[in-house]
Order: sequence, then C-alpha cells, then structure tokens
Amino acid sequence: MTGWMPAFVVLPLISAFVLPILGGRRFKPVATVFANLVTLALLLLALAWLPRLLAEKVATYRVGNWDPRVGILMVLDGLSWLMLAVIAIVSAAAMLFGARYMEQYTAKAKYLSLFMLMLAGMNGVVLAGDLFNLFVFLEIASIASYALVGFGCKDEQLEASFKYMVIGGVGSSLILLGIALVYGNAAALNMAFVSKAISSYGWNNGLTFALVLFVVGFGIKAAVVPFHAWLPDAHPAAPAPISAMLSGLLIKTLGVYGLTRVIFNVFGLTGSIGWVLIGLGLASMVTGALLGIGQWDVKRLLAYSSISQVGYIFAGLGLGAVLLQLGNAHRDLARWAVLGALLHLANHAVYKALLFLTSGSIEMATGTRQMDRLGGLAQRMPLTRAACLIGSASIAGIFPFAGFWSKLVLVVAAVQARFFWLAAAMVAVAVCTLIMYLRLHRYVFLGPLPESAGMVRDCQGSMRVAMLILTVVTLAMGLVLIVPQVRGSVLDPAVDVVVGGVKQYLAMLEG
Amino acid sequence: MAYALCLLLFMIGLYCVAVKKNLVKIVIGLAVMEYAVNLFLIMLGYRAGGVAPILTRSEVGPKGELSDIFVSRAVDPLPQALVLTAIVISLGTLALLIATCIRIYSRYGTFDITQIRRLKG
Amino acid sequence: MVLFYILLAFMIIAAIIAIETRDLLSSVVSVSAIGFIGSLIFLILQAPDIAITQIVVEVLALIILIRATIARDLTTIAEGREFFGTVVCVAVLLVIALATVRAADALPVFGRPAFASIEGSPSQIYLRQGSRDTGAANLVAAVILDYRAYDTLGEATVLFTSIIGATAILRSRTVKALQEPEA
Amino acid sequence: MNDRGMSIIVKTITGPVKVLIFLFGINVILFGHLTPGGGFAGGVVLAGSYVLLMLAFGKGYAEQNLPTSLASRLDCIGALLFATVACLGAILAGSFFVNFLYQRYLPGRLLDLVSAGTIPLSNLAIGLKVGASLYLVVVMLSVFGKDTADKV
Repeated sequence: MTGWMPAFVVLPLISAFVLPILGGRRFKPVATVFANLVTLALLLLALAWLPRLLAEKVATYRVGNWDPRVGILMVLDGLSWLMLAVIAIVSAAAMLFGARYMEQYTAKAKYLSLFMLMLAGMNGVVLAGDLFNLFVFLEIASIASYALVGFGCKDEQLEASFKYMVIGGVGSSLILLGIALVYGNAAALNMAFVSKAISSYGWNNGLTFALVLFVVGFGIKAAVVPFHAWLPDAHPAAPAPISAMLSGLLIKTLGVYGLTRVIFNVFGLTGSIGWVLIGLGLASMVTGALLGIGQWDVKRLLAYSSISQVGYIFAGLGLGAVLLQLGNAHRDLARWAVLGALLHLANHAVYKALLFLTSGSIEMATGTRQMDRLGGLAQRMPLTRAACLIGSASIAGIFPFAGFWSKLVLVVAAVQARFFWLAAAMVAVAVCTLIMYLRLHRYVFLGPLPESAGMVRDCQGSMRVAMLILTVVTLAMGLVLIVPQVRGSVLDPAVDVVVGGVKQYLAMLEG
Repeated sequence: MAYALCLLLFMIGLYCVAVKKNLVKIVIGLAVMEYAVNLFLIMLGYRAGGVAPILTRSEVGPKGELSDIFVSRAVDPLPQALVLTAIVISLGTLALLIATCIRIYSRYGTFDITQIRRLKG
Repeated sequence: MVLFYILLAFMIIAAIIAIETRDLLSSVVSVSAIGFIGSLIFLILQAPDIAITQIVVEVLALIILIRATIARDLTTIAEGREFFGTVVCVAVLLVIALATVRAADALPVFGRPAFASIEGSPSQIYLRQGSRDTGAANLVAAVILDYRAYDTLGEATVLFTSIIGATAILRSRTVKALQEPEA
Repeated sequence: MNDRGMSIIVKTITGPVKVLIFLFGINVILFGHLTPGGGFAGGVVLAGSYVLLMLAFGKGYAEQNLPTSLASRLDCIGALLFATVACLGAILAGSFFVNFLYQRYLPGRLLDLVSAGTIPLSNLAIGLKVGASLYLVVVMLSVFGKDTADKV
C-alpha cells in the first residue's frame, strides 16, 4: 500500500500533461469526464488509505530508494491524511460543478489542466517531508491559482490576479529566504534532520528570523490580517469552482498546514510563537467579520468571512501552542484546542466551498452578484436556496450543523484555559457572522423578485449533483465530533501529530 | 559582510514592490528580490578557495575512486540544485506577470496603478 | 575575492538605477544587467551550471520584458506614492534590514559553509559517493536528476503551469456569448 | 524575404547562426551529466534559437517553421516523457524515480557519454519541454495585441 503514496501527486500531474493534448474541439466532453474520473479516483485512494493509517501511525516513502539523509522522503501521517481527505472531497465536488459552469468560458482544456496542477501542488505540499520540496509544490499550486484567478480575462479579474501574483510572489520569496537561512544553519533539508540539527546545535537569532520569515510567508498564503489585501479581490474574481477551491482548500493547505508543520514539527514550540498565532487569529477574526458585514457583493462577503474563519483556526492552534508550552498539566486541554482548530479547518473547507458554489449558480442564473439587484430567488431556485441555507447555518454555528461543534470545542477550550477574553471574542465574531449571513439571505432569497430577473431557473445537471454532495457532507461533518469511533479514526491521529510536536516527528522517521 | 550586501539587494527589491506605482516597475522589483535570494543561496554553499563540484579526468582514479583533495575542496552542490529550480520558477512567474501586464495594458492603455481604478494598496 | 565584492557593488548600483530611473526601457535594461553580473558572480562562486542557466534565462527574460515595454507607455512615469507613504515604507524596511543583518551574522562565516563542519551532512555524501551512486560526473546534475529528481519533476511542472497559465490569459477569444443556459 | 522582420543583413546572418545556436543547445543537453549545463540550460538555448528566427524573419515565417500548436504538443510530450521515465523507475525497480538504468542494466564507465543511466534521458525530456514551452510563451507574448483585434 505504501507504494501508492506518490499516486496522489503523479496521477493529477500526468492527467494535467495529457489534458491540453486531449482538449481539442471534439474531445472536450472526453476531457471533462476524464478529469472527473481522476478526482474521484483520488477520493477513493484517500478513503482506502484510512484503514492502513489506523494500523500504523505513519507511512513514509523514500523517493528513488535513497536514504532520507540524501534523497527526498514523502510522509503521510494523521494530519496529512486529514488534509488529503478534505482536498479530495472538495476538489471532486468543485470539478463536478465546474464541468458545467465553465461552459461559458473558452479554453476549457487549459482550465482542466490548471485545475489538475493546483490539485497536484496541494497534494504535493501535504505529502512533502522535505522543506524545499514543500516550497516547490507550494509554488506549483500558487502559480496555477494565479492563472486561474485571471482566467476570465475581464478587467477586475486581471487586476485581482496581478495583485494576487505580486503579493504571492513576495510571500514565496520570503519562504525561500527562510529555507535558505535554515539550510545555512542546519545544512540539511529533510524536516526531521533539520529539527534534529536545531535541537543539537542550539538556537541562534538566524533561526528566529527564519521562523519570522516562515510566519510572514505562510501568513501571506493564508491571508491572515496584515497580509489579507489580496483575498477580497482575488476570490470574487475567480470563476466559482476555483474560488471554492481557493477559499476552501488553498489558504488552508498552503497557509495553515505549512505553518503548522513548520512550527509544531520542525522548529518546536519556542518563545512566544503561541501568542503570535493567537494575535494573528484574533485580528483576522475581528477584521474579517467587521469588514464582511458591509459588503454588497455576494462573493466579497464570502471572501471576508473566509478571513475571519481562518482566524478561528489560527486562534485555536495558538491556544494549543500556548497550553503545550505551559507544561504537561495542560496537555489534554491543548489536545482539545487543537482538535477544535483542525475540526474547524475541515468544516470550513466543506461549507465555504458549498457557499461559493451556490454563489456561482446564482451568478450563472441571474448574471449579477450584487445583492441589491438580486432578491426573491427562493421560489425560482429551491435547491440553491436550500444549499445556501444549510451552508450559512453551519458557518454561523447554529445548533445541529457542523460549524457549531467546532466553535463549541474552541470556546470550551478557551474558557477552561482561563482565556475568557478569547472565548468572548469568538462568540462575538460568531454573532457577527450570523448577522452577515442573515443579511445575505434577506437580500438574495427573500423579498420581491425584481422584474429584471426574467427567465431565472435553478442550475442544471452536474452543478446540482455537486451541490448535493457538498450539502450531505456538511450535514455529516457534525457526526465527526459526536461519534467516538469516527472521531478516533479521523481526527485523533491528526491531533496526535500536532500535539506530539518535534519528538514524535523524529521518532517516527527513525522508526 | 557579503550576506549583508546580498540582503540589501533583497531590501531594494522589496522597496520597489512596495512603493512604485508602475506595473512593470513592480515586476522588476519582484525579479530583483528573486535574484537576491538565489545569490544568497549560492553564497551559503561557497567554500573559500573551492572547486566546482564537477569531476574531470584528473580527479578520478582508474577505478573511479575520488581524490580526497576534491572532496575537501569542492563547493556544495545542493544549493546549486535549489537555485537551478528557483531561477526557472522566477522565469515562470515573470512570464505570467508580464502576460497579465500586457493584457491590463491593452484594456487601460497605461501601466500606472493610479489610473487603474480597482487596485487598492 | 575582491572581484566578488566589486561585482556585488555593481549589482546593487544597477538595482538602484533600475528602480529610480523614470524611463521604463532603461530600467528594464539595468535589471538584465543585474542578471548578467549575477551570472559572473556565480562563476566566481564556482557554480558554472548556474552561470550558464542564468545567462540564458536572462536573455529570454530580457526579450519578454522588452516585449512588454516597447511601443508602450514610455512616457515619464508619475512619481511614486506621496512623501509620507515612502518614508513609512523606508522606515519599515530599515527595521527588517537590521533584523536580516543580525540573522546573517549568526550564519557560519562566508568562506566556511555549515556542511563542511557538520559530519555526515547530505552535501558531503553527495561529494563523496555522488559519482559512484549515479554515474554522473557533474554532481549537480546527479543531485538534480537522481538524488532529488522529485524536485525537478516539480520544477518542470512549475514551468509547465506558468506556460499554460500565460497562454490561458493571453488567449484572444475569452468568453463565449453568455447565452441563457439551455434546458 | 518579405518586409516583416529586420533588415536584410540580419536575415542573411540569422540562417547559419540559428543552426549553430541549435547545435550548441543540443550539446549542452546531451553532455548535461558530464559538463556544466543540463536539461534546463540547453532547453532555453533551443528556445533562444527559434526566438531569434522569429525576431529576424517576423512571426509569419516562424509560424510555418514551428507552429504554436505543435509547440504546445511538444511541451506536453516532453513533460510526459519525463514522467514516464520516473514511472518506469517505479515499475522496474520498486520505488518512484529510481535510476534503474544505471543501477541495474547499463552502468557504463564514468566520464563517457553513455554513463549515467536515466540522467541523460531525463535531460533530453526536460530540454525538449523547456525549449518548446519558452518558445510558445515568447510567440504568444509577441502575437498578442499586435494584429489580433482585441474582442472580448
């Protein structure tokens, strides 16, 4: 089974190379079906890996049969598996939705190829056991998303994509500078050997600066507050399935996962890194919610709410880091905080993608995204309305839905850890999010149907199926926390990896 | 001292990206930043009085064993492999940026951010 | 080694020229001047592979950049942001510069790299067993295409992505008529 | 010799010079594992030779010589070649990207042309890919906006 690990990266890569050749005029349906099959195959491969992961915690794969000291190592542990599963689900749904939504754009073969490359880049980042390898696949996913944001070639899409490229390019250069500094000190690139060299040769301010560079570089990729300037322009400009992938997966895989791997597993928890994360998270939570309330463009509202939800994840991880540093007494409380953050990461990926797909179907049906020109779509688009209702209910944290559980765990962890101000902030932001989405429903679905919306009908074919899949998954996400076996198999390995930190990562690679 | 100069180049690139108003100037700032990082990587691997890590007839004995002098004096091949990748990444990013610049120019007739209304910050 | 510092100083001067000149074409030319001086420096630092790649990539980057500026907005560019914004930026950059200089001091001295002192570091293994394991005389090629070939696959994909992306952005017919979605 | 492209002097010189540049590119690729240079540098030199042709004789002539559709196919084929070399390693020798030729079948002596197993093959694949794709970009950049009316 370990032999199949590179398939996560090679399968989308080879299909990305084949698709431009295949995508000629008469082959377009064949290309679309082929691309959908590839994403479904990845989903099945990810799910098939679960029993094997439960058997032994970690799977390592030596590329080229080289010793890890010399060659590159691919690592699949609990955290990577959780990310792989979330990526597979959301990309399968987005690809299905895009099969029909992208009919209005030309050059569909190039769209499919770029989509596959973004998928391969994200899978590569999640499986990377080597710092420079992580950077290369991060670069693939970023460049593919730069091109996809500007895919429509209209005015604001080009500007948004240019701005995203410049800020993303600066972020990538900072990460490469950080890797160079780490290599200068540790003379090794494999994550395990870097952490061993750091622990044995001691800490100098070169490594502190490298850590700062990583936090800034991955922070730019995760659109945390001081660096979020590109997200409110880039996500609305991208076509709907791509903004679903961007908001749902890209900022999490490149930003949050990269930072977690570097901080918890490579550098270890030193100094005030926990407080930095909490600060970033808090700032993003509040700014994202406050800016989001005033928006009239549906997708911009969703983009701002993405920033605030990522803030939750950062705050949860920061809380876990601070508690871990306090010593073993708070270890199980730290486990709860990290569990809340990871669950929120998975939840947010699924229902944010669902919300962006609904905004795509609204845009395709009515041709506009401005809420003041929409209204009363409830009768005409029942499925989209139902999907949007479930999505916004769970993002706002209403009881039976997924978002409630992860926010509950986070707030409980904050309260037990005596961080009352953090818990209060979380609740306040949850209320703002609720207001935001009530406003969305009020203007888009309720109220009089504007006369301009003549022949509006709900979306057809594969777009409908994609939304159904994501709605069912959003409803099922609640069970992940309640049902102990499911939680034990899905979430606990990921939490062990994050809480285990440097020692466990080292032991795993030696074993 | 040498590292400081190289990082000064990085700062100049960062300054250009942050302050300049012209699209092409921003692209140039980004290119300068990537040159600086590539140079920094190669400088990390340099060994005083080093030799290029390429074996020639003189360094290899009849049965293919290496002379110890070569191993003790050769420069580090690993950063060179990383920089080769980084150079081609910067070329790719440059091509994409220029493609977008040209497309924006054909739409607005200018490279200046102030006239292009939607760009903020 | 003195030549190295002279060329580095030229690079910095060329960078300042590239940023401060008003005329777009001359700033493009001075950026490619940085690239060419860079490849000379790589030669001095005993990295011939990178020098060749840098020169040739620089030629194409120059062609691409000139393609963007010829017969375009060559008039003088409206000056940068208002004075206050520039001062704040320079102040922030100075703080970052100080931090980088302090971090750079913590690195091993310029001439003695870390891999030489750390026993059993990957680079020492590449140098000692590289030709025996992979058969390549050029150890950099050995590292790129055998030890770390997975990176180079990623690398080829990065170039592939940017080419497909550039052709997707530059296509002339972009959006079909937004006809009503048929039944 | 239509009027597009540069003066007559440049056109007459470009003929032989292009062939020399092309040969230099092939040399850099093939000897990638012995002398400095390799797939990337050689590929860029190949692209440079065709770009020189396009600059000297104008886009129409270069289009007949190497049409962009063929260039994009070559790009994809080069990338697929490199991926198949990697997958062959997985099939024949167990793990992904193994240099199976050198370790199993064809060790060859150090320092002669056929000596490093799959490294020259990968160099060829990368050279083809980089050459075709960079030529494609430069042509797309110069074709855009000049003669295609901008209809969106």
